[in-house]
Amino acid sequence: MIHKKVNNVQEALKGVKSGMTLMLGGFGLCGIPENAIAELVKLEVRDVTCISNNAGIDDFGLGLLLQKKQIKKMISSYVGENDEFERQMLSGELEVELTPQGTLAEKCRAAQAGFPAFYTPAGYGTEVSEGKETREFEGKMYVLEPAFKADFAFVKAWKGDTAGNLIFKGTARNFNPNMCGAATITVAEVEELVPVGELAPNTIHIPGVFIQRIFQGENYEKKIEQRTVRQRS
Amino acid sequence: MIHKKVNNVQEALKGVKSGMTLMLGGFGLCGIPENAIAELVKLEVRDVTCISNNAGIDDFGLGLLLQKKQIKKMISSYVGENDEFERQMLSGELEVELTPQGTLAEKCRAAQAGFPAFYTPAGYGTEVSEGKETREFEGKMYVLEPAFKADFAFVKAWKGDTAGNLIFKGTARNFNPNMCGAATITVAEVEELVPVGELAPNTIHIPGVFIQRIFQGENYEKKIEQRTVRQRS
Amino acid sequence: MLDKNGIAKRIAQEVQNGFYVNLGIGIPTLVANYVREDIEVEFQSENGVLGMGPFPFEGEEDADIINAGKQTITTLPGASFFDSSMSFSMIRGKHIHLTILGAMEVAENGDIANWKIPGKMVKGMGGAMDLVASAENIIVAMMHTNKRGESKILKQCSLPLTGVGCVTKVVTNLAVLEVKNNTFHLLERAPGVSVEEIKKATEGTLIINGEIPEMLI
Amino acid sequence: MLDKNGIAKRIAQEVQNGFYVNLGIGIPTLVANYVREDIEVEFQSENGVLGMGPFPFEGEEDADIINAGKQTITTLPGASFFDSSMSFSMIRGKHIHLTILGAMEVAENGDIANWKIPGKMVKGMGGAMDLVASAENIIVAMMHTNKRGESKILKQCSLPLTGVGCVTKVVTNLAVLEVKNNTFHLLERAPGVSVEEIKKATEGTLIINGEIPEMLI
Repeated sequence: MIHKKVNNVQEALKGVKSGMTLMLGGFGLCGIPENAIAELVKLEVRDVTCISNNAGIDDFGLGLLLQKKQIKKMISSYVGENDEFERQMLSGELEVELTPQGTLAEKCRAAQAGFPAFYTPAGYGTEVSEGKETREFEGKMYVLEPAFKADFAFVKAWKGDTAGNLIFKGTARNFNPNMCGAATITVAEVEELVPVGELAPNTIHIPGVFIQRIFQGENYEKKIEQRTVRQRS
Repeated sequence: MIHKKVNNVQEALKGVKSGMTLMLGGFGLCGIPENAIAELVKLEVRDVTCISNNAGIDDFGLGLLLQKKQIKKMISSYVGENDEFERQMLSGELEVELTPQGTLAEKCRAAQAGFPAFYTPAGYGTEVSEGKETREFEGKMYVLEPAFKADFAFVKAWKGDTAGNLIFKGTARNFNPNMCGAATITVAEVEELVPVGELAPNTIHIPGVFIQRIFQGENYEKKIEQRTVRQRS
Repeated sequence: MLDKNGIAKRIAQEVQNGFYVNLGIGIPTLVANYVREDIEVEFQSENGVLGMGPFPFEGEEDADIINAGKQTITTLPGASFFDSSMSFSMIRGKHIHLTILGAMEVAENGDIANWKIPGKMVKGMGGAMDLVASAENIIVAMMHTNKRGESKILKQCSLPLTGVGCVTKVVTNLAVLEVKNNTFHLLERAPGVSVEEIKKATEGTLIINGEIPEMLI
Repeated sequence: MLDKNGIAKRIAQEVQNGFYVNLGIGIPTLVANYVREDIEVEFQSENGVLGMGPFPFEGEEDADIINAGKQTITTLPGASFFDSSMSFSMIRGKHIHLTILGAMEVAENGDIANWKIPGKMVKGMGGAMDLVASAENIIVAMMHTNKRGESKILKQCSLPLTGVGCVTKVVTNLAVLEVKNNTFHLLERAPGVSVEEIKKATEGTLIINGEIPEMLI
């Protein structure tokens, strides 16, 4: 087997520089790479482009990078939970590229799988398709969307082994698997890093081949954005 | 939940007719839908087009349909283990479309996922790309390949529940997940059909939404094509 | 006139046996509460879950199990989790039978706008553009008019579009409308609402054929 | 001159630490037996397994665990199974570092032919076309000449191509050749084989720079 384990988040983020394009897994605050984000804040990298479905909230997730004005451009599908984001966007400090969610996922997967571009019906006839190549297949119109290119992908899994194999939990899976191998270097942080051989080969969601570095994450807060409950009857 | 269970293979194959296009999972004899194939022989459907990575061997798998001359056309990547196949092909009785294996898989996945076509580098500059649209992306050439269209997909899983959720085992997974939902009707046969709720939601390989009918398979032979072993030292 | 729960209740009648359904944020989320118990249905959320159940009991919330509205949820027996790419394979591949979502505007040609007010509100389209581009059965849940009393059921959308010619039905606080042949067809009136009131509140071309029944909810 | 195992042994030296490797059917399969034990390597088989181990002990064969040659195999700790689409994502996405496969012909421009002899043998390309179209490091394991003594190291392939301009290195029973600038560069001689013999057996343009060392195997 090929060892992917690094000792800590510092080692995991070695080589991250200002101006880079970063992919970050997660949906809302669910399944985000909390350790990597905290380290990006510490590293004070600037002018980064972030590919992430959402932009966190004011005081958590990518909101932490926004606070420090480290982000030059966001590529997301939904950014509605973040006042600082809105302020920076409306003032022109922050560049924003809004992309349909399924297109966002597939642009990651295309990068992972070596597809240069793909045709999707999403966004046809809207401003999302403006300036893009469109094409008809069997009477339906599609938009040609290119694969993403990124320097680093930061993903968060539930369990991982030292060979980089990953298992996600619940809806914390979301974009994380699609971003593995979609950047030059993919860094996985996990809640539980186990020795190789402990994960059953049949239950692995993402094989280690897509991962360059893996580390044991710490102090996961796992904030809940919308705590909704029902009453016991 | 939505119930997908049917009582037997006869019910599962209701509606299959001569002249249809059928997808069949499996790699070699590994993970093939043995029950569905046996029933196709019994039903004596003719002139079918089969999309399957391989064509079985003379006396098992799709070889059984070939013996009865039920197949009009095979779409496969590798057909080298079957004398009757070779005879029918060379004599012109059988139409054969050879497709690179990764292209075959993705043509299934494209049908499953609603992509009309995709660009792949496989086969560029070879006879596989003759007559097909090709295109350059960033200095590399790609071939445009359309999604498959099929009437029925027959897949085989290890475990399944009555909601159609599937878990595959080992390399018997292969094309099976990619064919789920890639045809108008997907029929899954399983070694073990369990009540809904018994499969952990996090371990399901294919959600039931892609499956129309599921049944408990019987008498799996699971023939081995190349029994290779090593000596105990 | 219907309130939000009334709209959800009426839309719940559109859910047929064996349907996989995607519910948008807002009124659509309420629909799950009103589907008849004898109907086999599974709810998909595009963040990666099929077989959603009700909200968890207090103390049983799991940060790793949410819906696309970021609300904590539970799952029912038969549920599954999957990644975003597979989630949109279900949507794009037409494996989801019914999409219910909110809108800011709907036009008589089936166009829908629900993601952006230029210069004011730019939250993003989330999964809505993928949903409306692929779904064959799209029901919009919305108020018939805005807070200033202006119609949101229009000849043409004024806001940036989410999708073109895709809406099949609209259920508002006033009426049930079918969208076909570039017109709105009035199918039902909300309890206590007259055809005249609906006409007045509708800017788009409204076809009224014969007696319009009151909704049964 | 090398036999099949000798070719495999020499190619094993090309496997570097940290490599994911795809082995084709035939001689390439043997390479796994000769990789140095201190090298971290994982073998992928395109039917859906990463981390292949040796053949199983007799009686421990599992019909559900095979390689792309349909041989029963085992897996090593850290192995994983996946579907065909993901398998070729690894290949097409350049996550596999080295592809070793057999060939019927190789040309000086890097073209390879290994899937079809028109009118005679049509077994199909399997995964070979995907592999050669995407891999950046492709080593061909083959005999230098056919049974009639004719060179298979050619100016131009005569058989239908599997891929164009893709082969980086060829290891035969006679020599190690690098393919670059539309020529074959002789890097090493097999034990006991002279440069003259290699020249005679090679139809393609052969570049010979200085003293050619004998392989160390």
